[in-house]
Amino acid sequence: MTTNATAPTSPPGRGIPRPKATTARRTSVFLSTHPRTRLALLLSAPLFWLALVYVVALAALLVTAFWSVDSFTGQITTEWTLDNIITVLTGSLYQTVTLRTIGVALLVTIIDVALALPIAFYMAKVASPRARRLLVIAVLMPLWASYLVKAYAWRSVLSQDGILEWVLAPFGLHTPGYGLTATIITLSYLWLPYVILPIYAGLERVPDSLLEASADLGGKSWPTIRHVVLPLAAPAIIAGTIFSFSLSLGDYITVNIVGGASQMLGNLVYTNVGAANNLPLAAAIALIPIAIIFGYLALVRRTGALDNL
Amino acid sequence: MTDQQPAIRLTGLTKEFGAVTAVDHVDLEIAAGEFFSMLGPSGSGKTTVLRLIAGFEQPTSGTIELFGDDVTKRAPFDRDVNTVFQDYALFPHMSVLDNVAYGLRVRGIGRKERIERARRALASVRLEQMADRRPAQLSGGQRQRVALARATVVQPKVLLLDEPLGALDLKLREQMQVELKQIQRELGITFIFVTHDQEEALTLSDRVAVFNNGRIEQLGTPAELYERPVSRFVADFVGTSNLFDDQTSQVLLGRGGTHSVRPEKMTVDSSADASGDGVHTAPGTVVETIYLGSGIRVVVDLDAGPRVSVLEQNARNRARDEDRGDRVVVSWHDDDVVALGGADAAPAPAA
Amino acid sequence: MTDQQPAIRLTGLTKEFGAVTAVDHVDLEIAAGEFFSMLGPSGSGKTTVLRLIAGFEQPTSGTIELFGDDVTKRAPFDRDVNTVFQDYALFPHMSVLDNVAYGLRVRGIGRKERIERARRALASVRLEQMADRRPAQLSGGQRQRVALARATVVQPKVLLLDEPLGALDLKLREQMQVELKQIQRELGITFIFVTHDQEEALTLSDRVAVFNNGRIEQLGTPAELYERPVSRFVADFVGTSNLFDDQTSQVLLGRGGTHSVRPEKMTVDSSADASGDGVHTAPGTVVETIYLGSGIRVVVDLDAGPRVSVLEQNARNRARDEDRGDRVVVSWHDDDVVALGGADAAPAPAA
Amino acid sequence: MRLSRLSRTTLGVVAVLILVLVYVPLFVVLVNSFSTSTSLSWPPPGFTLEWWQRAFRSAGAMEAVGTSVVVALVSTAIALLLGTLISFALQRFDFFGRHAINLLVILPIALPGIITGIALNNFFRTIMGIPLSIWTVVIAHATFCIVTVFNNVIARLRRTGTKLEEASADLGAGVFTTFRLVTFPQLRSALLAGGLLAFALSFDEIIVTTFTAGSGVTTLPIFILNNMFRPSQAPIVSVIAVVLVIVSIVPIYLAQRLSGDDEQKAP
Amino acid sequence: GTTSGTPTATEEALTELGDGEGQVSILAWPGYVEDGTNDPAVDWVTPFEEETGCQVTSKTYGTSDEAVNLMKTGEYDVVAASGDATLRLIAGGEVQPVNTDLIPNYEGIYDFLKEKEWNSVDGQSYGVPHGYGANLLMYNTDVFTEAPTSWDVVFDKASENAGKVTAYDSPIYIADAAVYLMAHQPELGIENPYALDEEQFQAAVDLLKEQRQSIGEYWSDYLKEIQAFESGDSVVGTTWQVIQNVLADSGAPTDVVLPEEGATGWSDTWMVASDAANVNCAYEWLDYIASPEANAQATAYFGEAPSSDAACEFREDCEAYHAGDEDYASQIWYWTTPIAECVDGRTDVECVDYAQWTEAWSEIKG
Ligand SMILES: Nc1ncnc2c1ncn2[C@@H]1O[C@H](COP(=O)(O)OP(=O)(O)OP(=O)(O)O)[C@@H](O)[C@H]1O
Ligand SMILES: Nc1ncnc2c1ncn2[C@@H]1O[C@H](COP(=O)(O)OP(=O)(O)OP(=O)(O)O)[C@@H](O)[C@H]1O
Ligand SMILES: [Mg+2]
Ligand SMILES: [Mg+2]
Repeated sequence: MTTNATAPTSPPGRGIPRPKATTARRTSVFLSTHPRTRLALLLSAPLFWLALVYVVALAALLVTAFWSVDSFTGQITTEWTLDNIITVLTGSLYQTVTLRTIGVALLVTIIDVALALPIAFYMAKVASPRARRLLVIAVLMPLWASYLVKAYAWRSVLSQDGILEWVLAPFGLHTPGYGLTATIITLSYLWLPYVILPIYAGLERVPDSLLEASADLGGKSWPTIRHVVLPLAAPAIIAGTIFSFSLSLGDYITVNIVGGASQMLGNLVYTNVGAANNLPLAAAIALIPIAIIFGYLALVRRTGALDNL
Repeated sequence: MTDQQPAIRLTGLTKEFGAVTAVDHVDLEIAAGEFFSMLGPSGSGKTTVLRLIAGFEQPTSGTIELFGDDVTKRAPFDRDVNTVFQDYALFPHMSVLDNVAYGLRVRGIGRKERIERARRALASVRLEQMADRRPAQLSGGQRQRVALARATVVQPKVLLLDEPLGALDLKLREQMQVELKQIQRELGITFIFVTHDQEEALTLSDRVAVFNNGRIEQLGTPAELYERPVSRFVADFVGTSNLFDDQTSQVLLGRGGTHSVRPEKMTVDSSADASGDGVHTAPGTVVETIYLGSGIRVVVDLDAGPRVSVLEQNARNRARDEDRGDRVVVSWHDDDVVALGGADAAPAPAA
Repeated sequence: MTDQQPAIRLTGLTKEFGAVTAVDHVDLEIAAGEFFSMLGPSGSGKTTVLRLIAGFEQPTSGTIELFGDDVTKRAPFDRDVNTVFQDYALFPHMSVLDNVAYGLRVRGIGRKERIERARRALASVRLEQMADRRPAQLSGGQRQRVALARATVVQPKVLLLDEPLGALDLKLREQMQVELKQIQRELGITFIFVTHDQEEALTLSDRVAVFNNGRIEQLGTPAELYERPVSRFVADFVGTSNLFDDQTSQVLLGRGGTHSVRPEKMTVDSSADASGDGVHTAPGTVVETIYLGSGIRVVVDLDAGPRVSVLEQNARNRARDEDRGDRVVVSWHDDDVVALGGADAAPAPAA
Repeated sequence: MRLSRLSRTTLGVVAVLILVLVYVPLFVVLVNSFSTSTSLSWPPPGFTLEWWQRAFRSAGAMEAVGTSVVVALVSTAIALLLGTLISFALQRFDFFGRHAINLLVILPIALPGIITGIALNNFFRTIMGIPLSIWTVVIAHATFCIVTVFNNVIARLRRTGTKLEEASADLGAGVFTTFRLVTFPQLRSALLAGGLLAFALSFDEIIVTTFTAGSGVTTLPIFILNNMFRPSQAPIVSVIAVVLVIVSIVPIYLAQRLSGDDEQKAP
Repeated sequence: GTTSGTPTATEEALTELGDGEGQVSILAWPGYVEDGTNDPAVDWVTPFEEETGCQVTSKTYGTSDEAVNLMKTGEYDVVAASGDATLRLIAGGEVQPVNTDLIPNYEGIYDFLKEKEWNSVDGQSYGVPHGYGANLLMYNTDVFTEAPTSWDVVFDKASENAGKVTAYDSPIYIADAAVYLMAHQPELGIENPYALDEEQFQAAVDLLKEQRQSIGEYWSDYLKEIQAFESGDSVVGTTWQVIQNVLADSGAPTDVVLPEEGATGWSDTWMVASDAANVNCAYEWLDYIASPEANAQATAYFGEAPSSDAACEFREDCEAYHAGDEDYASQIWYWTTPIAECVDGRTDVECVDYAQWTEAWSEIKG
């Protein structure tokens, strides 16, 4: 190892040695003067992963939508056909179920945002730091009780002689029973924490001074919330809706548990891939949520919501 | 007319944050139309007083009156005072025009009228062309002016300004000072202006309150503060002072007590020929001369002890001949010696 | 010794960011041990020059030499220059001592030695007692000193300082200016100091470069810049100037061209009795008198046209008698009139 | 924000009400874990500790928890690595295709799980010809976990900027030393938060797991799903859920503490 | 496999066994392969492993369709398949013929389970029967004070309990409607509920679409049904015997009948994968699980009738499941995969195949 690797014309470092010219050091010099190499190194592994695993898989699925399946043996026939796409686009079953699914996903999203806003606002702007910490824990904890357990718990709650009926009966009200309403309630419940968290984070980023400025200019609580808080929290709210909307759009388990006889797009996909063994048709049906989500992402992209997930 | 009454009257105003007393029994009256400044080191409670007046904080005790009305318990949006925040707090999601129109909008003023009035307010700060931009697309000085327009468009009786120029460049700040003063004169609104820049406070204000540790240390016109500081703290904080402690005063002035002499009241000569009636002289050695452009600061170690700083104007007929190590005589007139009061706080803890 | 060579030599240094030319063919030599300042308005390219020297940016063209070595292509950690950042950039997760010892640590210096050296560096900025604190627990001035200790402990040949005092209070800034100058003198390191505060630049520097639009507009000692600005831009940016354009010069001075006169070179009298050889006089009306503490600024609208600002020192024997509306005579000596060069840029766009 | 006492109280009451709503079903789960009914019927017909005893003796449950922990840990680790790399690339560089990559990272979480599930299932089995195993689950989970790490890290990078790294380089530290001594400590709490979320996401994932788990790979959600088809197992599942919720307090609390400390550090 | 709709035996069955490979991988309904990890008391895998040295790994599936899919992965040696999956597995070439001579315990199995259309092709056995059961009619005794005798309570009279009727969630449920139509609309000429021509099929689908109006929920996992009957969310619908047993234990007011029209049902078959890597251990398992004790344990745990009288020796509840009751068994139409070539032997028409059943099922549910 050479210690006099420094340029000869440099004056001596007055007692502070120059760092040793190790391999790491040389690599370091190379990297820091070659930003493009640095970028390439950073990107290669994740891009390799995402492109290979995800993009290829997704593309293959989409291609499959143009194939068909032999009905008895279940083997895929790799001949191009638009049959599945046409079936999905024209079949009244698919139209009904798509509309129902979108309706459910929208309602779930609206309910979640409506519930998440006050609690997130309370956490971010009203609660003391201590209370805030406790609230975050309280919101996060239910995430760990398994999805299935919670769905079955709702099945129990919504039952004819469940806790809800028991609570409502004295008021002459009744549980909605199993069905779409129950599905909406349960899905809203399941995704609520995923909506609260980004909204909370977004609201926390709204500077207090803006709220004060609004009050200072004569804005009472509601105008302040409407004109200042909501617009500023919009990206975060949209980020939250991506969760609730997309998770609802693909769900088939909850609707199975509390949905009564209803089915959603997820069920159709699942039936076709799991039961009917018709991957091409399943892939064609899957195009519907993919198109919806892409549309939604394109719509919200410029709001900056994607940075808030 | 309510104008006869003080615009603001604070009585025994106190604010405690846990163990910290941020504001400590402040009594203060500010006349309508006055340009009033609060000056003081960091943490002395200036912002807190402003926030109490605006209503963002509730006082621990004491009352706040606005033109005779007790507003202590009122919400911020119920008070006829507006604030220009230090960081401007412009709404980033609104255009400049919408920012300015905001106060009118939440007051339920019709779209057409509020746009017109907002445009007029923007014109008064010479930003008509920027109406459609977002705050992020403006420079610091422009933002500051938008904040000003936003606060004045609702015609408050009192405008609170919390270091509105703190974030600006020196050059820009000087410009904005002139503009601020002009706007205040035109609108005739009471300005309460917070700053820690003594030069700014002196230049702009009708009266200045010097804060220290949550209390008002001295209240008066700029000249009063500068020429007759009541304490060592004020003498030191407002401008530069040469301070003589008890012992030094005995030697140099022939009497006890703490005294201060401003650098610009002293002169440096190569020999003691300038003595006259009431003139003190003291020999010393030049330690440093600093070129300031408009003047030259000569730092002299007096033989009698203290190091003093003398400010010589870089005027036409000055012969700049002092050099480091030169023997000189420093002289000043007894009239320019200020005796500092007994309430002698230690200099503000700094750095 | 290499000290004979310039510490820094910039040759044709240019840096473009897309369409913006931040630095435009800058040639500059800075001598070893010099206190060199770069002064200029916001966006004039000062920071970019500093970042080029430090190695955080690669120049579009031109070279950078350090004591004769071409370091243009070297990585930042391979250059013997250190930086004190504007916001200090202290490592928040390390104690003050670890911050200061960082440069020694990455050079592989043993634990004992580096702690000892770091302690000595901390002592030199009078912060021995703060060694175990986190940066967040320090005040602004203390942080600034830690940043200084951290940069100097590795004994760089050149220290770059990017507006190190910008974030500080006025009072604190004045204190820190004195300390900076002292440290520079003690260590004998070349300082390259960026500021937009002309007073700071004048006070501290051996030489100053005034930047405008990525170019050096003027280079010289503080006195040269102040007394003999080469352009309207410099005259305006460095200190306050009364500028006379061609036409006004004709009337007031009897010759054409652009001229400037410093306010402190002018005097205001109630009558024209001070005239003498080479003295210009002009009657006018007082518009405003501004009390500055150490002086008084009298703004006068001359009958001949321009508005001028006259600075009178608030000295012992001043009789302050001008009031708004008073008729006065302003006079100045012809020796104090500076003719501004042809390269007359418009005043820097501000606000 | 200074709200009137009334609005504060109303808001507080609403927040508490929502939280109560959130906890009612969990309370039902808790009660069920002590109920003598095997089918989660309400009101519980009797009290028993049998399920708790059986749950702790259930090797299958323990094994499933173990599998889930392994899957979640490994996929979190992969996600931490890839997510950090990609955040650096996107935050510190400006290049063509940045937005496309950003979208690509978000996609696995934004597209419904069943689509990711069948796409990966098809990919592994038909295209790659890899038999499904625990590692296919890990790959799938890591893919959709990247985004949580990515979001946390990129937000932190955006906030801290490059100043500290420049300071470190300025003081003579090379790229690797700078990462070890300066960048990584700055990222630690963001990595923790992102990692925790990734772990939780993977731990409770069922849909994608259904499609990518090989034979004999029983993660906890799969175990639960299977037990829903078995007689007399539902209450044991309740016990597991209750235990998980209680145990989860520890990491959540720690993460909160650590990120809280970070905030205090930033002036 | 072939692309035609006709299952053909393309391979020869094994003629003799070798040594065990030390492991075997099994795909089965939940509860068929219990190794004590869920409940130490429920374990018939460990004795097998000790006996044969074949280590078992197992995976469970939720529906027959899933089983078919999973078998395609080729990762399993043995599968327990219901009749609605077996033919598809055979046709797809996923399973091999089984030489029952190599399975000593095959002997004792009820004859009425052997060589049926769902476990044999052209007389060649493809597996060993496991357990069987009927899809019975369950009703709430508070609502039905008199036991119903016909499936009409879930079809023509379903609206009387609108919103509280339940049905099995699978395309194969269309056969239940066919069984009903067989009795009530003889003019359709349905001979076998799994061999429906276009017209017959449409009639069944229409019946189910009408029934859909009254359905509260479809069930596929039995926890769901137990809960629904216990709480009263469902009061009438198809069920399995084991569900009634659980409900009876908890004192719920329910009972079951085998209605006069007969019922669908299942008989599961243990089969060996065509490319089984561990074929010897697979045969070992087939023999072991057919042995009276293991068969008794497994069928009892799942809740179905065992495959032999000998197994009943190890069970106390054989009565309840009508085990060995040939009469009872004869009323059951065991699940069979509907294929284009009608399983009832008709050759003049093409029957509706399972893919269309699946599609129709989605449409029925809507
Ligand atoms: N919300 C608060 N909680 C606790 N202490 C506070 C709070 N606001 C202010 N303080 C304390 O009150 C004192 C006065 O603070 P204030 O902000 O009024 O000072 P200031 O004079 O405006 O200072 P600066 O020049 O730094 O703005 C300080 O000690 C500060 O730490
Ligand atoms: N990374 C960058 N990308 C694009 N433009 C840049 C970048 N850095 C600086 N610039 C531009 O280069 C010019 C010079 O900027 P620089 O920061 O050097 O100015 P400055 O003199 O330091 O100003 P200030 O006093 O505001 O710090 C400006 O127009 C600026 O917008
Ligand atoms: Mg303040
Ligand atoms: Mg700069």
